[in-house]
Amino acid sequence: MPKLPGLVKGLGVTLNTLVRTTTKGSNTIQYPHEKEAPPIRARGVIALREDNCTSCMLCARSCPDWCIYIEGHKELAPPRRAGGKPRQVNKLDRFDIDYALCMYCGICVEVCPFDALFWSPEYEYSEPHIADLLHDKNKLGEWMETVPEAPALEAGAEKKGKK
Amino acid sequence: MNALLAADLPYWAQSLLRVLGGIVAVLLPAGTIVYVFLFKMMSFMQSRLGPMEAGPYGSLQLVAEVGKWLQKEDITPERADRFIFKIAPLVVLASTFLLVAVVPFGPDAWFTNFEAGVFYMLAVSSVSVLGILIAGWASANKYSLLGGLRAAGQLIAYELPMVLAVIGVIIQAGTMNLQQIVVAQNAGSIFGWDGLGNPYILTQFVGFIIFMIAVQAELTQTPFDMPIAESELVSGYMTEYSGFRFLTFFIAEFATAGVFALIASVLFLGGWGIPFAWFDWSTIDSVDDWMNVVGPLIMVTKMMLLAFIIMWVRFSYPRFREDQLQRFAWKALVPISLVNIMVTAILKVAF
Amino acid sequence: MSSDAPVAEIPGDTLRQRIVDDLRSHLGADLIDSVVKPGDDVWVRVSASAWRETARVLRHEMGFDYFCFLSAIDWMPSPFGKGEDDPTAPPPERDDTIRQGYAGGDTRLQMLARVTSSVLHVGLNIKCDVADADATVDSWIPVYAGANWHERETHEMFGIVFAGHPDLRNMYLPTDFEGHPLRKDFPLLARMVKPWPGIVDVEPLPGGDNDEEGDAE
Amino acid sequence: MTSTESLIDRRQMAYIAAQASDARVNVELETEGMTLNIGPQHPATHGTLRIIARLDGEQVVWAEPSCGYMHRGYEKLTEVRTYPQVTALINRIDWLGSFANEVPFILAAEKLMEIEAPPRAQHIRTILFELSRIANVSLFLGDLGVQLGAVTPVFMAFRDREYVLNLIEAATGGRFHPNFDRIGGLKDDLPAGFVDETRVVMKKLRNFCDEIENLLFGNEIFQSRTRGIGVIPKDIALQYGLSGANLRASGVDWDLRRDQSLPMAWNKVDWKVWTHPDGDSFARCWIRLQEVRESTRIVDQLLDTIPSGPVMAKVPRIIKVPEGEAWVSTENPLGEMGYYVVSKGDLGPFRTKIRSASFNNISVVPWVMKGVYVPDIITILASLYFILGDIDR
Repeated sequence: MPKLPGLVKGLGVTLNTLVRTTTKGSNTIQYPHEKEAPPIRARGVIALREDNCTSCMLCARSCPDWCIYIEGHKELAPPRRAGGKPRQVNKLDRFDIDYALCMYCGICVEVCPFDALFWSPEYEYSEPHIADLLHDKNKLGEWMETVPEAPALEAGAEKKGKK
Repeated sequence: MNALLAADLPYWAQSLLRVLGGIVAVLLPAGTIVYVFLFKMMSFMQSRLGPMEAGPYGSLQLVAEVGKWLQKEDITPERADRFIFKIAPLVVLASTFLLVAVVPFGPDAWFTNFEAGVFYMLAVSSVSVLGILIAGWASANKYSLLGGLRAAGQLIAYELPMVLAVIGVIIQAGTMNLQQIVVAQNAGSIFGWDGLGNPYILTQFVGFIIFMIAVQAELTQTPFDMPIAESELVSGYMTEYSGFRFLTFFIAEFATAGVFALIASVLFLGGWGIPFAWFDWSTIDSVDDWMNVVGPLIMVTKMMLLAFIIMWVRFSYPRFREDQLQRFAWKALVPISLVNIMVTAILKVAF
Repeated sequence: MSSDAPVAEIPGDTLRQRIVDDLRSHLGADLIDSVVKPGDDVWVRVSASAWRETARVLRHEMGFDYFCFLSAIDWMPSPFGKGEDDPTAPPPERDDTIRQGYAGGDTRLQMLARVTSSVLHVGLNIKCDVADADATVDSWIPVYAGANWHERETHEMFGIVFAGHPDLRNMYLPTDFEGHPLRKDFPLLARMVKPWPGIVDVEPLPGGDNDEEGDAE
Repeated sequence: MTSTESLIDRRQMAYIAAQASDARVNVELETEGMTLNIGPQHPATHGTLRIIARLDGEQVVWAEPSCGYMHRGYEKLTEVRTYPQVTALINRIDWLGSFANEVPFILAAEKLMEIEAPPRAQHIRTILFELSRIANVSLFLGDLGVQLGAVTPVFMAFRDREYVLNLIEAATGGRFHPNFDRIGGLKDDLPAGFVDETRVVMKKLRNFCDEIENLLFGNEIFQSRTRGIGVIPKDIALQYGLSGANLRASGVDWDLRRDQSLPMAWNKVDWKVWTHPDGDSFARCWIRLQEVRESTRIVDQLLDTIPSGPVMAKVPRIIKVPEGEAWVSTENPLGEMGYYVVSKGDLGPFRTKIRSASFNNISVVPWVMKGVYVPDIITILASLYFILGDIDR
């Protein structure tokens, strides 16, 4: 078979794509009308489970961008067992993540020893004003609804009880 | 139609009709080409859908775009040559309107019908070079200047092959009147067989290819888009234009594509006509009046076909370098078209 | 056009030791110190006066034709730490003794360069002391033309002058920039403009009695 | 100057003369030159690189890149960060193949700590490394078309690169900045279904390579634009420290994946190192096309042989790296990327020298751009392939 000139082959490629897009549909989706589901592990936004947080400051200290602000105070809580002493617990006053600074590295989620921070694949939270990207603890708590279960692992993986 | 355009109407009404017709004949193909090819075909060739929001399937996108451009500020660079800078896009657009004036759309549907039609067509098509050159110069921008100079060099280099390619057609038709060329193609026959008439794309195939290459260069479409060359010269001579003036350039670009496709269909594909043998017509006077309505439709079909090829090539190829283009024009196209003329002339005399 | 030639052997420690010996035979006493870390890499330290000569020997006599990088190290510990100090508290005590790394050294600033042999596929880290007073060393451009940009970068970042460099303009920083950012005494402003959020600690229980009771776990 | 120097000079002069002879019809026609600033904001510099070119007509008399419009000072930033924080940071150096940036740094730290990742982690690292190479270089192949005036290839590249990015995102959680590599292994294991999905995607990528080859590389216009343009001879390439495809296009048979022993899985599979003798723009582009194909082969083979086991070695929770110095470089999508890590036994590195590939690759530009035409500037820049973050760091 004689070699086709590259110019003709190139035309063939584009025509081929034209036909394929016409018959099989395009590779793009029309964003606001239809949405792609991000994978489970996608690092979209950080959710906070406030009950678990002991304001230990680990996340704020390990954040490379210094974008987590925590304030807390100590408080007396009713004893666990009847007749025991009242416990002293750390109560969270402020937990802010500044998403204008955050670089989505996930170190805070990893270092959290009490399972208070989670990744959610949610991504639609852009704001007209940059100051609104500072999410306070209520807003971070709302993201908890969108946190999915961790995915199953590929064959051969060592099972671990870690989150 | 015949009655409408004939002398029944006063002169001013005839003129008005022609002007309106001209505007439609320029803007309608331009809009169609932009939507069908630039927006949709290009997107589909790239596995995407293109504009989908404005109107059904994005069909009103062009209207939205025009609206956007009209709103934009009309910026003139501080050091630009203001007057020339401002008229440059109009000069380019004027060339398009002058071109469409000689294109026949039907046996009686024409704007002007004069003997040296081909000659006129080739002459006014180079007016756009002037516009581009002064746009490049007046912008006071190095990229624009380079783009303008490239455009001038390129358009001049490709005028010649275009002229030479058309000479073959002129020899074969024996006339420079575009209307007569259409008739000659449809009334003609290839070695006595007149089932298809004699569209010159068959007998003048080499000429057709050269003409289309030259058109591609004349329109500064890829692979000959060095004057605009987005990745090198930002936008070439159009860099400094914004708003309405950029829109004018844009319309001119695609309107000229449409008009050149029309002209190519007149010269090589038999224009508005269908082979006369089908209806036992012999001359232009015996053509039925309904061809004045069907003719333009046939023309538009052929135009879209040619515009498809122009755009298809545009979306598939990378661009040449300026010196390669010049070499290609002078060392390949000009000699080939000269040989083509010679062969055509010999055959013409022989048969 | 892919290569089917036998793959060169992955360099071993004997080869590395041989390279050091070879270099010593060329440079003599100008090769001050050398470290061969088994299974890892080679470091040599040469005297500042032999800096260009080392490059010449390596490239023309020993076949180290591939220029990898050239830079410098400031061995002084940063006086600012990680920028995580409490601005209200007195600055903490910091160890400010200068300890050089492999192959030793006497000065705070040291040149660091690496060249590789494209045939043997073995690399060599070269160090050289840079005097604190006039931080000047010879340029490598006559030997490795590619050192040009690296020396410009080192010049602006460390303030080391390269004698014989044709064009020591700033590579990255504005022309009128003052200071040499990669020197340790140049503060990192991003860590100075606001206090570390980690300084704040949980407020104690009102009443200050948290030492006495309620610490039940 | 030495004799080599003058030899290079002569070769360079001959090269300039060959290119100049086309344009200089008559010495008398020579005019005063013009200085053209290409960039910092220019479509061809994809980023903010600025090329100052002195032109004589359309011909370049000299050209010099001016960098620094995106300098972020990573070497300084690493000095105030802990090792995990540095990993998150250096993702951003070559943002198209970001996982590949993490690997040499992590390997250097592991070398200092004298630990090694478990085999499964090494395997998955290699897979993700090659995936990020594909993600990076496939965009190059598309972008190449745009630089040369063809609009369609870049959309094909974006289309098929998307599959790879989806894979990386599914495994690591980040499309561009995975931050998945940890000292001692990986953050997590692969999610279920990753292997099957990757096999499908690799097929698509090979198909993409064929399409690009037909659409672009086979095109006569493309060939006339790239063949013989920007020739870099072997000794110049080595002297300037060009690496990766740029070096192999000049005929140097050197690939760090093959030619050094790293705790990665490349030496466990069968693949080829491609070289090209020409050293011109076409050779560089062609090598990259072949490398994408090789990468798909590597990934395919690795998928078959992932060992089971843990993905994380035993490391302390708070990582302190013992005192020492280490240099590790790997064959990244852009070329040799290496980290010279100096540790003082602290939570973070004392000094990190980041040897990025593009910095060296672009430093040859003043040499190679003498006597070329303005469009060739774009061709050469495109074929040398730089990522601005990789130049400026």
